[in-house]
Amino acid sequence: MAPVTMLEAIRQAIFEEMERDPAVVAIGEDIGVYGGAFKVTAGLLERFGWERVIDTPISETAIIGAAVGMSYQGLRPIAELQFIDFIACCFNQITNFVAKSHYRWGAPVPMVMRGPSGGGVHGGPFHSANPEMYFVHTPGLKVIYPSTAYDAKGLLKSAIRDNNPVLFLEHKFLYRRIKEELPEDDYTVPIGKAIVRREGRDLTIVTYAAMMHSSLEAAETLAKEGVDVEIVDLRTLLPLDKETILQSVKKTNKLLIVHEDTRTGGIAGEIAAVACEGAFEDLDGPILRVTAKDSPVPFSPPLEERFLPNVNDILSAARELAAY
Amino acid sequence: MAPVTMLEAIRQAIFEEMERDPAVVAIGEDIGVYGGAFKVTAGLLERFGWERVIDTPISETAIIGAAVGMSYQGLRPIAELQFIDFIACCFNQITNFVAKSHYRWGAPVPMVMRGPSGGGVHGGPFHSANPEMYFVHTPGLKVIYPSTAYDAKGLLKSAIRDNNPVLFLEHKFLYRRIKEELPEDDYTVPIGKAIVRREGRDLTIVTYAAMMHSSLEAAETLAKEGVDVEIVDLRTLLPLDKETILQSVKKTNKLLIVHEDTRTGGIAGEIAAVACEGAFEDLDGPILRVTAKDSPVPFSPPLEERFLPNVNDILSAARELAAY
Amino acid sequence: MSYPLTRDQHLELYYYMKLNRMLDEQLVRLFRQNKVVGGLYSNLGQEATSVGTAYALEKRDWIAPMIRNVGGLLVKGYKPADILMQYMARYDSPTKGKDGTSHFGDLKGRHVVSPISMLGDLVPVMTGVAIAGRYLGQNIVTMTWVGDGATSTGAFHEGLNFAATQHAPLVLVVENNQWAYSTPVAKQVPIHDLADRAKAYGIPSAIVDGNDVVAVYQATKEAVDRCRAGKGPVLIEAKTMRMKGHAQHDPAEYVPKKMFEYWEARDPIVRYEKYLTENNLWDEKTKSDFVARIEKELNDALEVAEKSPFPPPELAEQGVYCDGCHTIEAEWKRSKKEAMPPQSSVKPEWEVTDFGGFDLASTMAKQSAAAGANGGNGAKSARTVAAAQKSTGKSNGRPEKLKVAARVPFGRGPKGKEGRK
Amino acid sequence: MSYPLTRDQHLELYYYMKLNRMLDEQLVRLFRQNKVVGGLYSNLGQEATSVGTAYALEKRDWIAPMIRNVGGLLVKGYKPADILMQYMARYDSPTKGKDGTSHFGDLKGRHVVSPISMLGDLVPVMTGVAIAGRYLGQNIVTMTWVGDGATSTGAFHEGLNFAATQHAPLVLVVENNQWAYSTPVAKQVPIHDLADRAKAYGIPSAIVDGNDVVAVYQATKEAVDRCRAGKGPVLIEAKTMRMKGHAQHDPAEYVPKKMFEYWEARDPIVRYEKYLTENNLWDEKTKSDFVARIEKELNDALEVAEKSPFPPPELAEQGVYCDGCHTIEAEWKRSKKEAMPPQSSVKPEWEVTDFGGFDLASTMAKQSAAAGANGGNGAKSARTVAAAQKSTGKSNGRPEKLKVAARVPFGRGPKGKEGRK
Ligand SMILES: Cc1ncc(C[n+]2csc(CCOP(=O)(O)OP(=O)(O)O)c2C)c(N)n1
Ligand SMILES: Cc1ncc(C[n+]2csc(CCOP(=O)(O)OP(=O)(O)O)c2C)c(N)n1
Ligand SMILES: [Mg+2]
Ligand SMILES: [Mg+2]
Repeated sequence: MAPVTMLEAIRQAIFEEMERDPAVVAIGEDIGVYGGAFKVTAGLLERFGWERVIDTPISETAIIGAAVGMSYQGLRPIAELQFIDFIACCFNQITNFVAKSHYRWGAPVPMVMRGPSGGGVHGGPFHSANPEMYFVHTPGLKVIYPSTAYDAKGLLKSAIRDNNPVLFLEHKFLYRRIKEELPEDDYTVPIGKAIVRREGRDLTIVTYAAMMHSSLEAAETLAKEGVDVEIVDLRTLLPLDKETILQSVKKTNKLLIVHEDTRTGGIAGEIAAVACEGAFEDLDGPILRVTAKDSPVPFSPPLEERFLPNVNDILSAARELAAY
Repeated sequence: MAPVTMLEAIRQAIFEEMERDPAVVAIGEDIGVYGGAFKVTAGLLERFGWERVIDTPISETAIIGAAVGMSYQGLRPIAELQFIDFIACCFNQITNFVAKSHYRWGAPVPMVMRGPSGGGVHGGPFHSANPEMYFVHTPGLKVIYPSTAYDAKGLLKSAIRDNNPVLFLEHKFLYRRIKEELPEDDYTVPIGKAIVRREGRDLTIVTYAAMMHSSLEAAETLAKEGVDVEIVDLRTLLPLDKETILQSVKKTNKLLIVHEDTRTGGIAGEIAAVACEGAFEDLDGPILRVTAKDSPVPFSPPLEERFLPNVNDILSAARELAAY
Repeated sequence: MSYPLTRDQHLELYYYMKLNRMLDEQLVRLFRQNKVVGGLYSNLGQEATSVGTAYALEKRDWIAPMIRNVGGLLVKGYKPADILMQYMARYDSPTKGKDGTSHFGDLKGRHVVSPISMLGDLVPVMTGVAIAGRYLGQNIVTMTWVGDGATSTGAFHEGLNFAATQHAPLVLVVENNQWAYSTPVAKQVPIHDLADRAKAYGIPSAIVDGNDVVAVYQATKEAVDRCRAGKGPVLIEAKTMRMKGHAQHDPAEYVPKKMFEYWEARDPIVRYEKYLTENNLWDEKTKSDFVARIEKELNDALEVAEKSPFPPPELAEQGVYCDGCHTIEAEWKRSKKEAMPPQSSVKPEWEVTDFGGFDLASTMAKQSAAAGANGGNGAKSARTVAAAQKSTGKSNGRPEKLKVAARVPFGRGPKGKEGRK
Repeated sequence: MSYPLTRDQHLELYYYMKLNRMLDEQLVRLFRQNKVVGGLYSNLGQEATSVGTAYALEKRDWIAPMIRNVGGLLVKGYKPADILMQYMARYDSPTKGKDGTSHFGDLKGRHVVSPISMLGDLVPVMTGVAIAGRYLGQNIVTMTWVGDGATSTGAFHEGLNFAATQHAPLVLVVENNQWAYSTPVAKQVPIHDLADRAKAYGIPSAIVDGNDVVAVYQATKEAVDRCRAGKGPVLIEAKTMRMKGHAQHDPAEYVPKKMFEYWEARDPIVRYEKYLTENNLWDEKTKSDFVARIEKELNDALEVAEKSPFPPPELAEQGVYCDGCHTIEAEWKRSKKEAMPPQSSVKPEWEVTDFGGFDLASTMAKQSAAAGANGGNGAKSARTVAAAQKSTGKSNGRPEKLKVAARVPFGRGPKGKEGRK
C-alpha cells in the first residue's frame, strides 16, 4: 500500500465505517456534492447517497441538534464543522444537550463531531482554533486530537463505534503534510490511551497533534546535545491517560508540556495538576510549558509565527529544564 | 448604614453607575418591568426609563450582539444573562466577536456580562453553572467572581468603568446569605487583584466565590487543630493575580486550591502550573485540589451535596497537606 | 378536514386534561409544603393544548415536552407518580433524581426525548429524530412544543429551517400563552400571529384555539397526517394563556387583571365540560366518577412518591459516560440493504433549474405556489433543485480514489511553502 | 418612490463599481503570484448590490461589510490600498496584519464595524449600533449584508427579530447570490424569495434586481429614509449571482454552466455601461478616462501595498486588552440630561390591550395590517403593548429601596434551609 496523508486516512475511516454499518451517517455543510471544504468527505455522496450524506444549511446548531436526534434513533452520525472554529455557534447544543444526555436521563449519544483545527496556515482569528479545552472541561464528552495518519484513522473508527459523543479534532496543518502506510485490514486505536513516541531518560515532553512533530524534531536536536527526551503523545485529551503521563514523569523526573493552544487555561495546567498530585515526589525540576501566546490567532505570517509555539521555544524550555 | 446583601450591593453598583454616567445602559430578559429573575434590576426601569433599561426577547445572541454594537457607540452596556447557564447560547458572540474585537481592529468593547452562577440551590443541570473556565481560557476577556458584598459592588463598578469586556459572575447561593455594611461613598475594587482573607503560616488555600466561605470555615476548624491556614481570595480570575498567589505559596510552602467548578480543566490546573513555574523550589508538598466532581450538576439534594465540594473535603485535603 | 372522535375518545381527552389539572394543583400543594425541589412551573390553563396535540399522535411517534407539557407526557403513557417524583427529586423518578420537572424521556418504549432548559433546542433535535425515522423506514412523526418566547431563539430558527429544507415529518406546536416569563408576546416580535413565523420557512401553518381541546386535536391530526404522508413539517400556533406566573415564586403582577379575567372565562376544562354535556357525551355521574378516579390515582401516586427515597449520594458520580450500559441498535423498518450502496449511489451534482434571476411576475406566481409545492423527499426540493439520483459505479468495499483535485481553502501566502518550525 | 440621481452621482456609481471590479481582478492576479495571504473571496458580479446599497447612506450612517462587500467599503471611504494591504497582510493595513480580508473597521471616522467570519453575527451588532444611535440622538441608519446562506443562522434570526421588536433603524441587505459555498439557495430553505424571511418579524421587505445598480440604490434609499423616519427595520433581498467559486480554490463545478451563462448576460457593469450610454450620461471618452484613472489608482495602491512591510513579530503580543489606549466617549447629539432621571422615569407596567385570544376574523384583519403598523418608538409596539411613560418619583442620587418582595426562582426543597457545608 502506498503511504497516505492524514486527510486520506480520515476519509478512509469514514468510508469504511459507513460500509460496515448502515447506522453511520454523515451530516454537515457542503460535505455532499462538494465533498467538504477540505475534501475529507469527497466521494461519500456518490457512494452512500442522499439519505446518509446530508448537506445542511448554514446552521451549526441544527447540525448538532439533528445529529443528537439521529443518535437517539440508534444512528451514529458524524457531524462535520466546516472549520472547527464554528463549533462556537453550537456550543450550547454540545455542552448542554449532547454532553449531559446520558448522565441526566440515560440516553446515550453515539455521535462524532469533527473538523479542521489548529493554526499555521494563515487562517487568521476565525479559521485557526484549537478549541479542545472548552470541551475537555465538559464532562460527558470525549476529546481526541491525533498526530499521525495511523492514529487518526484508528481513533476515528473507535470514535464512531463509541457510545459517547466524541469531539474529533483534525489538525489541518498536518492534513497533507504527513504520510504513512496504513494496514490493509480494519484496525482501531483505543480512546483514552496515550503513546510514548520516543523513549528517553532525561525529560518528558507531554504533547499532541501538530506539536508532537515539533517536539520530535526538538528531541532529535537535544539528543545531539546529550539530552534524552521521552515524548508522550496524548492522542486522547479526555479522558486523559494519567497513567502514561505519571509513568513517564516517574521515570524521567522532569516534565515539559507543549501545546499549540493558548496558555492560560490550556491543558498544560491540568497536566501539571495531575503530575503534582500523582508524582510530586518524583519531580526534580519545575513543570514548564510551551504554548501559544494569550491572544487571538493573528493573521499575518510573522505574527502567527510569533504567536505559535515552535521548535526553538521547545528547545529553550527543554534545555532549561535539563540543566535544572 | 444597615448591612446589605450581596444582591443589594450589586443592585447598588448598577444604580449608582447609571446615575453617574448616562452612557451606562442595561439590557436583558425580564430585567425591566419584572426587575430580573432574581430582582437584581428591580427599580431600574422606574428610575432610568425604557431607553436605558431594555427588555429583550429570548435571544442571548441578540443581547450580547446588541451590547457590543452599543459599546461601539461609546455606551457601556450591562447585559444580564437570566441564569449564567444561558451564556452557552451566546458563546460564539462572546468568544469570537466580543473578545477578539480590540486585538483584531482596535475597537474596544466596554461592556459587562453578568448573571447568577453557581450551585447549592437545587437548580439542577441547567441552573447551576460555573462557566468561568470557558472564559478564563478566552484572551481578551476579564473574568470576575466575587465572594463578598463589598467586593461585588466595588468590582462591578470597576467592571462597568473598564474599557474591556468583563464577565461578572454572581454566586446565587451568596446572593442573600451574606450581609455587610458598605461605605457611604463611591468606591471601587481593582480588577486583577486577589486578596488575602486570612493570614496563616502553614498552608495556602487559593479559592474564590462561595468556596471562599467554606474555606474560611475550614480554616477556623484547622486553627483549632494547630494548622494555620492562609486564604487567598482570587476575586478576579482573568487576569490572574499570580503575584499574590506566589507570595503566599512562598510563605506557607503548601498549596491547596478549592473551587466549586468541576475538576478536569478547572482553574486549579492553571494555578498549579503557575505555582510550579514560579515557586517550585518553595513547595514542600504536592499541590492538592478540592473541586466538584466531573459530571453535570445533579438535581436531587443528596446528589448535589455529593457533587459539590464541601468543608469536610477541604478539611481532609488540608490535613493531608499539613501532615506532609 | 374533520376527524370524528368516538365517545370514549372524547372522555379520554377529558380524563387527561382533568388529570393534568388536578396533578398541577397537587404539585402546588406539595410546593407549599416544601416537598417540591427547585422551581414549579404550572400548566394551568394550557391543558387543552398539551393534551389535544399529543392525542393526535400514534404510539410509534415521538414527542419532546417542554415544562408545561405534562399533559402530553400523560398521554404518552407516563404516570402521575413519575411527574411527582421528578419534582420531588426521588430515586424512583424517571431520572433517579439526576434532573427535575419534565426533564426526562424514554427512547425505546414511549419515544419521549428529554428537554433541556435552554429554549428552542428541541426543534433541531426532533428534526433529527424525524429524518432518522424516515431513513429507518419507520413512518413516524415527531412533535415538540415551543413557547411564544422560545420562537425568538436561534435554535428555533435553525431547527425549523432545517426541518423545512429536509421536509422532515415534524409537527411544531407554538404554544402561544401570551407571556414569556414577564415578557408579553408583542415584545418578542411585532407580529400578531406567531403562525406567521412559518412563512420564513415555506411551510404550512395553522392557528388554533388552544383552549378548545377538540379543535386542537383536529388541527394537529391534520398536521400529523400531512407529515406522515411525507409533505414536510407543519407549524401550529395554539392561542392560550399561562394562568399563573412563570413559576411559583412569580405572582405575575405584570399581567393586567382583565387579561386573566378574559381567559378565565375561556378555561379549557370548563368549556370542554360544557361541550360534553351539550353533546350528551356524559352525565354528572361520569364526571364525578372521573374526579373520584383521578383523586384516587393522585393519592396513590403521592403515596408511591413519598415512599420513594432520595437517591443515594454515590449516584452523583455514575452515568456520566455510557460504558457498556447500553447496546445501541436502530429499529429498522426497512431492509438495511436498501440503505447501502450501490442502490443509493448518486451523481454528486445539483440540478438547478431556476437560476434565481429577478423577474417580478414569475416571482409573484411562484411565491403563492411555494408552500404547497414541497415534495416529500428530504433529499430534494421539488422546485428548484433536484438531486441526481441515478446509480453510478458499483460497490467494492473500499472508498474509491479521490477524483476531485485536492485543493485547500487557503492560498499559500508568501511563506506558505516553508511550513513552520 | 423615486430618487433622481444627478449625472455626477450616476458616474460616481460607475466609478465605484468599476473600481470594485478592477480591484477584484487585481487581487486575483496577486493571489496567483502568491502575494495574497489566506483565502480570496471574489466580489465578481455583485458590484451593483454592494455599491448601490452603500451609496444610499449618509456619512453619519454605519455599515458592517461581509467578505463580498468591498464595494461598500470603497463607497464608505476606504482606499484600494487598504483592501490590498489587508489581503497581503501588511503592517499598514487597517488591522496592521492582525486580521485579513474585509475584517476591519473604523469607529470614529467612517463608521464601519469589522465583521467576523461567523455568519449572521453582524445582524444583532448593527441593531445595537442602531438603537444606541437613537438613544444618543444621532438620527442614523445602520446597514449590513448577509448572504442567502447566512439567513439560516440563529444569529440572523435573533438579530433581526430583536431589531424588529426595537424598531431599530437597520437596513438588512440579503445578498442572494444563489450559492452559499457549494449549497444552492433551495437547500437553505424552500422559499422562492428570501425577502419572505421578513414576514416572520413583521417588518417590510423589498426584492430588487441586484445587478441593476440604480434599482438597488432606489430601493435602498427608500428603506434608509423609512428607517431614518423611525419606522423600523427593512429587509432588502437583492437577487444577484456569485460569478466565481466560494474562494479562489473553488472552481464551482457544482454550478450548472447555464446558470453562469444566464447571469453573465446580466453582468451589472456591462448593463450599467449600456444604461449610461443609452441615457447619454457619458461617452466613450468618459469611460476610458475612468478606466485609466482606476488603473492608475490601483497601480499606485499596489505600490503603496508592496512597500508596506509585514508587521513586526512583537505586534502579535500587543493589543489584546485596551489599557488606556482608547478614551471612550459617546457622540451625544441630544442633551445628556434628557437621558437622565427623573425625566424618563416610568411606571414598570405593561399596558396590554390585546389579550391574544382566538378570533379568526380579527386575526385575519390584524394580520394584513401588521407590517405597516409598527410605531417608531423602540420602547413600545404600537399594537398591543404600550409602556407606561408617566414620570414617577424624583431623583435623589441613590437607588430607592427595593419595593418588590424579594423572591427567588426556586423553592427551597426539603433541605433548603440548612445551606450547605
Ligand atoms: C435560551 C434560554 N434563555 C432563557 C431562559 C430562561 N427562561 C426560562 S422559561 C422563560 C420564558 C419562556 O417563555 P415561553 O417560551 O413563552 O414559554 P412559557 O414559559 O410561556 O411556556 C425564560 C426566559 C431559558 N430557559 N433558555
Ligand atoms: C456560522 C458559520 N458557519 C460556516 C461558515 C463557513 N462559511 C464561510 S462563507 C460560507 C458560505 C456563505 O454563503 P452566503 O451566506 O450565501 O454568502 P456568500 O459567500 O454567498 O456571499 C460558509 C458556509 C461561516 N463562515 N460561519
Ligand atoms: Mg409563553
Ligand atoms: Mg450566497
